[in-house]
Amino acid sequence: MGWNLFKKVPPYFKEKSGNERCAITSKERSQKRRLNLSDLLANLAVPILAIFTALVVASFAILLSGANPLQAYAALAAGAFGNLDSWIETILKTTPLIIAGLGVALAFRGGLFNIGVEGQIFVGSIATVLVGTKLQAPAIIHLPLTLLAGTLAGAVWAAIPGYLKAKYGAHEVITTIMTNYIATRIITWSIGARGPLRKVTSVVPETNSLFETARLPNLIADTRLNIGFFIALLLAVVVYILLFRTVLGIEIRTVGMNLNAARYCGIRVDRNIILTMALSGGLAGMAGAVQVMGLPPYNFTAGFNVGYGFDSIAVAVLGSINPIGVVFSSFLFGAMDTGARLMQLRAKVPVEIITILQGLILMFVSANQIIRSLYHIRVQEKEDKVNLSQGWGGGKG
Amino acid sequence: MDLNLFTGLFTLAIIKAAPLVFGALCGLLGERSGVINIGIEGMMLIGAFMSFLGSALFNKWTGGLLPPNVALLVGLLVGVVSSVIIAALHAVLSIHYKIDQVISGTVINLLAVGITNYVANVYIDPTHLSGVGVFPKLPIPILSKIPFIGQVLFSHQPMIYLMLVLVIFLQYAVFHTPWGLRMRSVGEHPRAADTVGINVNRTRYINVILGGVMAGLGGAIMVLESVGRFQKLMTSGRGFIALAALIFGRWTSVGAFGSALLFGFSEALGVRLQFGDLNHIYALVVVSGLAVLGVGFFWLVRKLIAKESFKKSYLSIGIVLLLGCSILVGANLVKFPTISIPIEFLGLLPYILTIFVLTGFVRKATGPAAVGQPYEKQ
Amino acid sequence: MKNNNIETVLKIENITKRFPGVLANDAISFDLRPQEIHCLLGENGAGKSTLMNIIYGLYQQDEGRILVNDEDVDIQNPNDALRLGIGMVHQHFMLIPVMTVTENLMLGHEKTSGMPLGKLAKLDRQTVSAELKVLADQYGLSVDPDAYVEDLSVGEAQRVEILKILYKGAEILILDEPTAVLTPQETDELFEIMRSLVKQGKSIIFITHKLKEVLAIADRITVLRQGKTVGTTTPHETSMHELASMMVGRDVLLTVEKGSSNPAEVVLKVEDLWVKDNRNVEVVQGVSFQIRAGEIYGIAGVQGNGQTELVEALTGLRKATGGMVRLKDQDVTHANARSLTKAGTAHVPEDRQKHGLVMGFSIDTNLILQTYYQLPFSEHGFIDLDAIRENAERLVREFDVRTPSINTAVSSLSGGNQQKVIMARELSRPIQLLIVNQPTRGLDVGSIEFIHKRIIEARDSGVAVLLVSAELDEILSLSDRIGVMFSGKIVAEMDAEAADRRTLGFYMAGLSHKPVEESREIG
Amino acid sequence: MLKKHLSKLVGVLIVLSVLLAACQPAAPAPAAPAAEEPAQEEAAPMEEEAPVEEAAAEGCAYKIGYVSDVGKINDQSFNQASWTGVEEGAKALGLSEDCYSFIETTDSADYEVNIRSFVNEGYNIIITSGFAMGAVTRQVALENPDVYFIGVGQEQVNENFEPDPYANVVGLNFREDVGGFLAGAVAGLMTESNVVGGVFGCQFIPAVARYEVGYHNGVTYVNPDAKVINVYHPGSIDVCFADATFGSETAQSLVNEGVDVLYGAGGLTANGALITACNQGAYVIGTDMDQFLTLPEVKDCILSSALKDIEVGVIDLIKAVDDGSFTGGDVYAPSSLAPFHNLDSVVPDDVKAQLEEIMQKLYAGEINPCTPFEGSNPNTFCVPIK
Repeated sequence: MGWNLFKKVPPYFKEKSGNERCAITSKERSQKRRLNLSDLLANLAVPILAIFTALVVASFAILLSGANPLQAYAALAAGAFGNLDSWIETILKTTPLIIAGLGVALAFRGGLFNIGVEGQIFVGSIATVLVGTKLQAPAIIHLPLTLLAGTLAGAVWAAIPGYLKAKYGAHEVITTIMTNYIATRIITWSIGARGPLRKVTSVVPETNSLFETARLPNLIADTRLNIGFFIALLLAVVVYILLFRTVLGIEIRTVGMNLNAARYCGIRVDRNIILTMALSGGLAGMAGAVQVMGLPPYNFTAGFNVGYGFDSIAVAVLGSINPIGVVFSSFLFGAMDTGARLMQLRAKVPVEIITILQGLILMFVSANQIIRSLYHIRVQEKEDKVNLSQGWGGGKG
Repeated sequence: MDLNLFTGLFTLAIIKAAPLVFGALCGLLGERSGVINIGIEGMMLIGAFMSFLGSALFNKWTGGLLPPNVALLVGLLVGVVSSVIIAALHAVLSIHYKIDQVISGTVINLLAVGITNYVANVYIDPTHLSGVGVFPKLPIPILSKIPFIGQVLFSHQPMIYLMLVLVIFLQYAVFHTPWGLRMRSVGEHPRAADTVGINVNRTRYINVILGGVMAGLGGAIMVLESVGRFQKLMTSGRGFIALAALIFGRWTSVGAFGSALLFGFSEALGVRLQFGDLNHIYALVVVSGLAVLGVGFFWLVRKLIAKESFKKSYLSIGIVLLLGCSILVGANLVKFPTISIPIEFLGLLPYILTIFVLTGFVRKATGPAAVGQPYEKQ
Repeated sequence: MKNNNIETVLKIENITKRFPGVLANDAISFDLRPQEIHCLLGENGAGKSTLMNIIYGLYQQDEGRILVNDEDVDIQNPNDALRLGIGMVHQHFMLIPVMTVTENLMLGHEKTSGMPLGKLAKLDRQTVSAELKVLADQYGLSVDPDAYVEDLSVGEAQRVEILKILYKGAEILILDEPTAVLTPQETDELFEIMRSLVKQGKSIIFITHKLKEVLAIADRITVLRQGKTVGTTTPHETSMHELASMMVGRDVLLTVEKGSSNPAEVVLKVEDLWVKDNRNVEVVQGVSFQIRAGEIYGIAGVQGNGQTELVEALTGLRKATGGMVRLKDQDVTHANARSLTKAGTAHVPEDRQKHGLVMGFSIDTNLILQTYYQLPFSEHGFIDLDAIRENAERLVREFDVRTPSINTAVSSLSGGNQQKVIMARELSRPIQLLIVNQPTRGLDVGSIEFIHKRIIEARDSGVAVLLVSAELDEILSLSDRIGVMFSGKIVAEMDAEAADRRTLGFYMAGLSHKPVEESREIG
Repeated sequence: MLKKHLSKLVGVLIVLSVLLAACQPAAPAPAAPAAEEPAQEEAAPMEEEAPVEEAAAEGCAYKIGYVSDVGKINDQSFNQASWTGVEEGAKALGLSEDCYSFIETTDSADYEVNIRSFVNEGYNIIITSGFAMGAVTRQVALENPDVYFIGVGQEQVNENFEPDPYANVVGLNFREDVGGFLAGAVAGLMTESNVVGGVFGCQFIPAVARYEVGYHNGVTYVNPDAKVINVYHPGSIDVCFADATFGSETAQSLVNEGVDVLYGAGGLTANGALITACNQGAYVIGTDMDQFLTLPEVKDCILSSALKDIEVGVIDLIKAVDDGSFTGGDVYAPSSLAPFHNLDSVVPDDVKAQLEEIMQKLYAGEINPCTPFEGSNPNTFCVPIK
């Protein structure tokens, strides 16, 4: 999917790929070892052209609304990168997408389809609020503790479907959908008038704000930009290392690729499934925590963090479930969501066009044969392909 | 516990289940032939949207001269056709281009949400386009007179009947006809199917597209039989619940219907308990009693189907059934305190129940073996 | 269809098929006469299967033509082939496990009861299963029509395959490596069936790489090598050695040279072991045996007599329900896979793709699947890529795995090389017990030789080896002692010298009532 | 063939985008200069001069911006009402299309950004809709004293609910409980089955809760032995206003329960209920705007609507900015009933008279429409009638 600009991305082929194909890829990789520029460009060409084509197609829809596509896109760009504030907003939108997207990607690597990110984000945010508002401590302790609370809560919440799958083979797609509903409903209640977390002095269904000590420090004074983005980038690297440079990573990917082989070489599959879900959920929870801890008014209100669940799935697949790819795709989505505001404001184009755009981009990037035939790009075998739909029907055993 | 209460509950349950069932059938057709579909939500949304647009515009252009039902039928047609088009996109992406079926499903969802909201914003809202109403109720002559059943099953709007018919028909078709046999063989072992001259990809195309029809109906029923106009995001997650219902129903149409009904019922209960004339605790106890009974029967049936020796399970089944009955009886003897449960929790029942049932009884729900794998001749 | 006054029922001329990078078939010609059994002999990768798939319409040839009953035909898909009376039994069964025999039989040619509903009419299972019974009796292929394929034994499944094509009216039967998974007895049965089929007017193309079988059954033999026809002959005109060299292109030693064993202390001691299978049936019933360091203990037996479960139990993949397993002096009856590996057990699994390898992973990763968690490959939970690369490069050289690079995914390797990767992984660490299950199934002669050599080397280095194989020749040529497993028990145990195909086959078929103890005393 | 065409089009687009890029700085984007010196932007994020010049430059006496609450501006409910108000107000000031615009909020985390992006774009009258944005609006207002803010449904109070007006912010507030009470009175007087119902959006949103409680009180006030069945959507914020299907299905079961007058308050969810109830032959009552006009499907069975004169309120306040009569603090717009329209003949005169009388009492404060009752929704934060 083109994002693999890194040395030695461990090879993932789709199974049953013909000899000659693999011959080619292995050659390519040995070139990539010597990270040469032309390959980089070739890798980037497809996604860039995909995005461009998506813009072209979407421009017809914009014409429908009677607006001028070029103005619209100009506004979109200005809205995302026009000035410092817009840059900041883009980054702020990107941050939770990266973290949650990493969660989804991690689960995919382990052969699990975590649709439960939405709920895990909610649970994470709430736990963050609890620790951040009920606990008093110096920042040095309080801040990491709060972050940890959100992460753990998300992890535990995700571990439940993981456990159910490992123990009973209950399919994670159903159970995570269920846990989503349960989480959102309970949390909605908890910030209602009679809810335990409701801020007493507020007509708004919201929680108290975190103590100063539990808030993420700002990077630039008088702006909303906090260190969350760096946490996200750090996490991307951490997840990359976890997956491709650690023992645990090998185990997760082995379970994700071939359950029987995993059992054969002595991996405790059940434990691994639960752990993978927990890690995935932990990331989701942290996404929620970073949002709560990073953005004023540093609390949780109804309608907060809505919709990241499914965006994170989109960015994960768009990033070819590669931690580094996720960073790029999240940034793309974040920029569009941010820019949309100004696009609507200046060009009077409804924000929904963004969703269409994102769909098209995802389509063209994944079905890149279309792009290749369209622009006559030499065919090159796609790398590290994991079958996201594996173990869908067959369960995992 | 009076019968009317349950008549009302089950009637509402059926109505609420209908879109889920159509959605699940969409998934069924796709996955039985080996194509995962997490784009059901999107397809239903498109179906709903276009069925409204179709009926409304038709009515507008014909100046409302023709009876509304004609417009509604036109709408139904348009809705189904457009959902089929989206389904075809899913098919092309996942079968021809062999892109991961989960991805292409995600694409479908994104596009559907985007397109419907967008057009609604730039066209429907500004023009105040008005709906044509809904299909009238058509109680079936004699059957609808039957006390409980008649009210619950046979006094509905037409598409509900269509749903019931489809459920039964597909159960038959998938498991007892050449068509179904071939479909399942493609979903289980495409190469084997190929060697006996079954065109794997054509089968998959056809099934995904038929799935599109189902999803289209699922979307249309929300517009043409309940709301009467399109409202943004009106599917609000039903496509995914449908998916759950499908897997929960172990990839059979009757099973999916059953589980969809479970969702419908508990949501109906959540609404019913807000009416205020019912003791929440009492109601929940009664329902859980029913649930236990249901589980007991489910278990019994499964034991009977699977020709295992079930000496020991007989006892436990008996106990479960007995437990269920005693709960029901007990519920009517005890006087419960009036505690009102927060409404957010009332709606939770189906989700908790699903998880419970999944862990307890469905165990490893295993679907078609080749689902999710694109087929390529070697 | 049957027609005696024609020369050939099937004739192919100069068939050429190219796959990107490979020339699979290079101007192959051969013909099939009425009521003849024509053997197609060749190594794996010689182009046999490709050729047959062309005849069966799964592929289209690039050049050349096919004649059926002297008429030029164009076979676009299996339906065309079936219409022309050509049916094929594939090497890997083309049956749908979750369906019944009857359903599998009618798939593609469904019978429906009345009602002009076309594809939506009701399936007529009764009639078909009745017809099935008739067919079965006619050719002596007994099988339960209502059984689910997943519950059938390999032999039964194969019968179903044959019935399937007969049911579809095949006159020309292509049997692709049908004996690969069969025992001598089953093979003999199959040959009987084939003969009776021929008697009743069918013609058969029989694909194999087993010379004995060829000589036993063939009317004529055509040998393929690297996509070319080497020549056609008859059993009378040729010998095993000639065939072998025709097939491999060089002289091959058909028996493995191995020195006599010098058994030392007992390494593996199995006492009265009981194991259940997935359907919760006791398929290993009180098995007892022991293996000494430096000897190879071979377990012969028809597939599905509990060998698989036995091995799984010994390797920690399945819980034993009773009995005891001792490795040296420690009780490992309930040990898990990981601890057994640590204790020095190596396992070459039966299904290399399902259990032995992660197809999507590269060679270097697959080579450390058993050891990735310990030095030198990882420390403090982090893996050392250099160590892994070095290890891979070394082993690829030692076990000469033919691959463009160590980063190649194993999915793109040939079966032989995949098996070499597994052997390399299992033998590259200090072990005291080596368990190999069907180590050479479906491999080319070269790889077979190589792997046999390695197994013997392991023995000579003082490792206790448990060899489970359905290939009698393999058992006979490798083992020092042999146990025969039948319906969950070891019904006989003897020294290799004392063993021969006949007696073993005898026990394997469960025909003997010789008490086990008695035969023990020989050992 | 098609390939050719597309690549042509692609080419054209490239050229155009290049051109556009070239003339980007010239484009009247206030962001542009900022983009050139981010440092300055950083130092003083909110420069009033720049925007004002901007406004002048574009020939807009004022630039009016509207930020919706989570939801859509065409929800045939309060978001839409506010927006219509903005449009009308702008027209009243004779502003051109380019001088007013809106942003739809999709995530409550964006409230502040949305408001600020108007400020940065040089808008000088900003309307924010929904109580949830109250705090943020006040905060941004404090930082931008030269920009006028109108907060729809936002009491100008501090943490402890004490009035705390800012000079440049006015809270346009409503007594939903009064509106609901009136709706209830209509329902209670018009029902024949003595069973009336209501379908509501999110129960944790004060405005919705007030409608519901007021409605309940209204019915029981005029018709003590009538049965009131009120149903909220149990879901979270992202669905409870948007689930028309739920509303519709609920309405069906309510009608089956014998409900013959149904009141709906809660965005699309309520709309679904109204339409269905109407199709099932029940009378319906709308909310926020005169839904006879906004929801054509119900025009033959809608008795009335509990009006919040958001439109009028917004228009007046915008005018106030123009004629300088704008003063910060709270404004309470009168709640009233929409005309009976098609059903005018159906409603008996004595009913109309009674309603008239009730209205007087309400305004006189003789009735408290927000009185809690057994099991009533606690989310109503009613302020005592002045």
